[in-house]
Amino acid sequence: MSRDWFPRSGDETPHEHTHLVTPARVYFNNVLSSRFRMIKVKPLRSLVTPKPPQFFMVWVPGVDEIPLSVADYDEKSISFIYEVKGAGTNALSKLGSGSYLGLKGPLGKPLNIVEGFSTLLVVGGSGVAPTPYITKYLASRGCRFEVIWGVKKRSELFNLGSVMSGVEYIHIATEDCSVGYCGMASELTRELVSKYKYDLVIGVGPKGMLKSLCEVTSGLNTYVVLETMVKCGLGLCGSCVLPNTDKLLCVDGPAFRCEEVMQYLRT
Amino acid sequence: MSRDWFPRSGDETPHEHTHLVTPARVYFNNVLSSRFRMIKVKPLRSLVTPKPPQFFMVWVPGVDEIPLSVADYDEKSISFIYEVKGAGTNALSKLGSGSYLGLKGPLGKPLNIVEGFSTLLVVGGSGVAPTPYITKYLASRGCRFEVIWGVKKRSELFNLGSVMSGVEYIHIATEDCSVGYCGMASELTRELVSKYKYDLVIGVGPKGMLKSLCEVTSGLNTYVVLETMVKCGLGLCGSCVLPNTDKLLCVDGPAFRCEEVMQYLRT
Amino acid sequence: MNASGILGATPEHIAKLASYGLAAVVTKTFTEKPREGYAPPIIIKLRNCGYINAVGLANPGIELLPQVVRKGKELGLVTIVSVGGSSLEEFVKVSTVALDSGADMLELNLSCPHTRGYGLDIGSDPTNVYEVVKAVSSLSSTPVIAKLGVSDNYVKSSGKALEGGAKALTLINTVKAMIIDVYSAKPILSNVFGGMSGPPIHPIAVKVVYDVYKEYEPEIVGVGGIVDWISAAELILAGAEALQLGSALSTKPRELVDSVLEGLKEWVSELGYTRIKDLVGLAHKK
Amino acid sequence: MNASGILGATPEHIAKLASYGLAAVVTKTFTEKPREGYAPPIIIKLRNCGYINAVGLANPGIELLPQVVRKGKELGLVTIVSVGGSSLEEFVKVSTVALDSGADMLELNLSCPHTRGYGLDIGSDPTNVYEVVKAVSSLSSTPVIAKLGVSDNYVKSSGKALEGGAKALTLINTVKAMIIDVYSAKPILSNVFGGMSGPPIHPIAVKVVYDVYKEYEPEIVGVGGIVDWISAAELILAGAEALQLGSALSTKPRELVDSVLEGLKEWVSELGYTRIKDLVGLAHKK
Ligand SMILES: Cc1cc2nc3c(=O)[nH]c(=O)nc-3n(C[C@H](O)[C@H](O)[C@H](O)COP(=O)(O)OP(=O)(O)OC[C@H]3O[C@@H](n4cnc5c(N)ncnc54)[C@H](O)[C@@H]3O)c2cc1C
Ligand SMILES: Cc1cc2nc3c(=O)[nH]c(=O)nc-3n(C[C@H](O)[C@H](O)[C@H](O)COP(=O)(O)OP(=O)(O)OC[C@H]3O[C@@H](n4cnc5c(N)ncnc54)[C@H](O)[C@@H]3O)c2cc1C
Ligand SMILES: Cc1cc2nc3c(=O)[nH]c(=O)nc-3n(C[C@H](O)[C@H](O)[C@H](O)COP(=O)(O)O)c2cc1C
Ligand SMILES: Cc1cc2nc3c(=O)[nH]c(=O)nc-3n(C[C@H](O)[C@H](O)[C@H](O)COP(=O)(O)O)c2cc1C
Ligand code: FES
Ligand code: FES
Repeated sequence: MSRDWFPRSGDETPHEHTHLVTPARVYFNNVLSSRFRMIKVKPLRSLVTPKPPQFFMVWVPGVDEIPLSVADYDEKSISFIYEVKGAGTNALSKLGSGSYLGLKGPLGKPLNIVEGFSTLLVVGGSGVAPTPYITKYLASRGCRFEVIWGVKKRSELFNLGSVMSGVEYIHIATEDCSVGYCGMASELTRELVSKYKYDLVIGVGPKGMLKSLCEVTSGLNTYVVLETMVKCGLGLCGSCVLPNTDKLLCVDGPAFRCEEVMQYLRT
Repeated sequence: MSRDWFPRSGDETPHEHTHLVTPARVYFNNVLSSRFRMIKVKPLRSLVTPKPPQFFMVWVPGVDEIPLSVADYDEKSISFIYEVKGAGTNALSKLGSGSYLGLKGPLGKPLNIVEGFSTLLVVGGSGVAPTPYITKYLASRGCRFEVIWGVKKRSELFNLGSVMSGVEYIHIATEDCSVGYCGMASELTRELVSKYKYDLVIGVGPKGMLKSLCEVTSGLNTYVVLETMVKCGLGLCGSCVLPNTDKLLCVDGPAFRCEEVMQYLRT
Repeated sequence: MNASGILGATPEHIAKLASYGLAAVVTKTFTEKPREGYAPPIIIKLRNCGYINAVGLANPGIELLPQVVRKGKELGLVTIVSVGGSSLEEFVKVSTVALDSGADMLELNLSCPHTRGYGLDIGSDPTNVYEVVKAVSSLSSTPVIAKLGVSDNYVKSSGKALEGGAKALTLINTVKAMIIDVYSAKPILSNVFGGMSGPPIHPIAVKVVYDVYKEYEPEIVGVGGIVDWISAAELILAGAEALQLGSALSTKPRELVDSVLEGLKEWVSELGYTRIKDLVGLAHKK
Repeated sequence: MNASGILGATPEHIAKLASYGLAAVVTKTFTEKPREGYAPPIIIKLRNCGYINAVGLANPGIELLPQVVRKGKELGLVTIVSVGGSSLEEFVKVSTVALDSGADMLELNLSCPHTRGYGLDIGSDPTNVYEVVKAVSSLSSTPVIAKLGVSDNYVKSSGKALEGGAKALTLINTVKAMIIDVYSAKPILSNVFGGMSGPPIHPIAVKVVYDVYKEYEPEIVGVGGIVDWISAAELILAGAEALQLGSALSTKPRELVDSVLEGLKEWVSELGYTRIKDLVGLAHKK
């Protein structure tokens, strides 16, 4: 009985640090493309190392707190790729170098990536945000991987290689057929999975794309990274619940097996 | 600046555990002699290892909390030798095996005992209580040592060897001359220090004895272990202050160099 | 059981709570109309190991309440509906819906510390407490629990709640607090203030439970800073018969529930008792 | 400076406090007659990193007060006498002795939460606060500080204290709490209840300071759970001009004082300011 004399929520376990708001200072906050920006910050105390597709609640002081996936991380800095949508991301885009923000995380469950898995990563829309960190992680686990990046139009693209290391091959798919594969990322996926064998397929992007992805890879080991409204990130408020399941995105996700969420994707 | 992001009083450092009241279960609680009893308890979570002459505040549930020196300690148990004086020690003497009490400590500063020091330990009255643990510690530091134990009358004596390991020689001094040296412990000390060389002299006992001890060992490296009224043990309440000094017994003591406290001993 | 406000606003939330191994569930506090609640940040951890929240009573309103209750009963859980309101009428309206939906008990939230007009504004005035409890108790024979927080008058308010017909008291809610980020110099919660929960408030909860038990020996549901069996046991000794887990459910909830239950079981037998009931209020024995 | 009750009852205590590197000292709360205080245990640490105490206002009474003040002045410290009382007359009597002894300021303890008839019983009633502060302020031009605690009325009480002539407010005192040992099933403090201090009450102190600053922008001495420069900085941003260290002085006090001061200095310059004063109340800026 003596082992648990100290409160479980003592600050000694790394798990618990992840619920504090850690101050961080902005290094830079740049435009990547017509659609995306990237912010790199220096946390003022050490963070628990995130594992993809974990995310942070990024607090823009006095404005909002928004969930953003890790785009890159090393011992001294952490980066996020984001799209300006509403008040929160707009305020974020205004933070100049030297400003402060707050980071709560890493939150969510890491993907179970087995050493040496051959992996197909399919990203679309703002799903490109976590791509650099997922590929970095895949590389560090000795996984061969290919990336399919689907966008609506050419101007959304940026040089993913410049923010990403170890990428073996990026298939670009544009809906307006201006570059690369002409069509949806899921269509290209269908072609690839019929030709090659992948141990793991990961999809990040809009709900529609993920639904198609689950369909075209049915029978494979596919995980999809979802987005819902995340308000607390701690499994307490329930705002991130996936309708018709007992899953909370912030603690059970954001990655789920297709089987777990097919019903949700269909709605 | 990031290193101290966590509150200093986080429970991760051993220092802080020492201010909690740790529950402990009584193994036994026996009579040693006409004057002394010994209680051995099992702490229900691990304690910080005490170093002599550190003490614990021993809480007798619902009755009192009293300072007692460590008489013996190992990873599974801690023992105290005590004399029944008032309400607190009386209630303590009533605790049967299986009862619970609380331990706050170890408190106070450890003595700085240098490896291999030849040491003379002079104890009188209830000063015998910490003797077994001091000698155990001296032995573990490779120190040769002798013990002078002064009592008023023979019946106070008990077989110190039975609760103590590694004692090389005990000089008994009785005021009623019934056993051993006839006279006060301080007188015997005077004789020994004139004949032999000691790197360290430690005195534990009543104020009068310690005053004499400081006088007869003047010029030597002598520490005396004092008693005052200890109410909190944490340096906050001030009840243990040594009059006319800025020393708090509970945090600066209970051992002091003769020079530091001569003025106090004279009052 | 869980403390109100930890999930419990939708049928899905009830299913999630059920998966933690709780014997009973308490819904999020329901108000008549749906409430959006505050913008994030709404809950964060404090450096003192506690949490602070200002959710703003976000809930889908009475229209969804029947589904939530149904889910609880379907899963075989004792289902307690937390009822909120800014007026006597609202309390009665929400309670009526809860009763019609088959709630096993009602818990009146008279103590939310960070939503103006709701909760503590009512709960710290003993006369209000009496009226609300009385009105809701007289609706049916379903047990009504009054949830009170810390205020200067909690002993009096407790007495009034019992007088008004409350079968039990839930003690305590969160404690008013605030956190400021020292770099941006801004309050972190979007609502500026919030309610503190977790270990920092536990010794306050113990005192409140002890005081109220001493005065009235009512049935008490203890809540506030339970993070392990020891903190649970303290509340039992102070006088709590049942317990709720709140912010601690943010970390390995299933394991937490198991280890609290197991720890309490061991403790009861180590102290030579057979049932937890024998230990309720034992700290009052001289 | 130290918080009242951390040493400060004898000249020796003042010397000890001086050795911690504090710029000002506050005495233990003095009452007219000597008070023994409660039997041990009087102060213990809580598992939530806080402390709980019920010392019972142990102090040697006004006869020894002049010596204590003299020691402070001798050591070149700003010497603040904490004045206690269970009646208007007692407050005036103790204050008179303090003033005659040359105290630089008086701090009226209107908020001790665990000694019946003293402190919080007075401080939570704004009318009492007004009368005591008014009576003492009119004795001389020496600045009078009113020390208040958490209660439902702290904003009102603060206003009344300022109206009564207080030059500043010390916020906050300890928070009522309790700890029970789960093995012996007994409350640990001999007084059963006590006042909680340390990290658990810090977010409460921040809120109280913030609320009171917002309402009156008075000079505030912030106290409650300061354990490092960050907790100190938060209170400054909320509105505190000066700070007191309480239970944290139980652990390496000299190092604590140094590191808080150094941390604050770095912080002020990191944020691009030159003086702490520029940061007082900054969290209120939109
Ligand atoms: C786990 C996760 C990871 C994400 N990672 C990224 C990323 O790396 N890059 C990126 O550009 N976007 C990401 N998003 C989406 C991003 O969080 C939203 O675009 C952002 O919250 C919009 O906030 P806003 O205030 O600018 O917009 P508004 O539409 O004004 O948002 C208002 C409020 O709604 C909430 N909200 C709105 N949309 C979403 C949404 N899709 N998900 C969660 N909350 C939402 C916000 O928290 C905000 O408080 C992620 C979302 C989730 C759930
Ligand atoms: C650092 C230290 C170590 C000690 N170690 C031992 C030991 O190992 N064995 C032993 O027999 N005695 C020891 N003592 C003395 C022991 O603490 C007292 O005999 C005991 O507190 C008396 O308590 P009581 O309630 O039985 O007596 P009472 O006289 O009724 O005591 C009433 C109150 O006064 C306090 N008090 C009375 N005398 C003392 C005293 N001398 N020191 C501190 N507080 C006192 C007690 O805390 C108690 O709350 C030690 C004292 C100190 C300061
Ligand atoms: C995120 C969150 C939301 C809460 N919402 C409610 C609520 O809607 N109604 C209510 O009565 N209490 C609410 N509370 C208070 C809890 O029920 C509980 O009283 C408090 O958190 C103390 O328990 P804890 O220390 O175990 O968290 C909420 C607490 C938290 C942390
Ligand atoms: C041991 C102890 C004794 C105290 N005695 C007094 C007192 O006599 N008068 C007073 O106004 N406050 C007293 N207090 C309260 C402190 O001055 C302070 O308000 C409180 O401890 C909060 O600060 P902290 O969290 O830094 O400890 C005491 C606190 C402690 C821990
Ligand atoms: S965002 Fe609050 S539970 Fe997931
Ligand atoms: S006993 Fe309280 S300061 Fe030493």
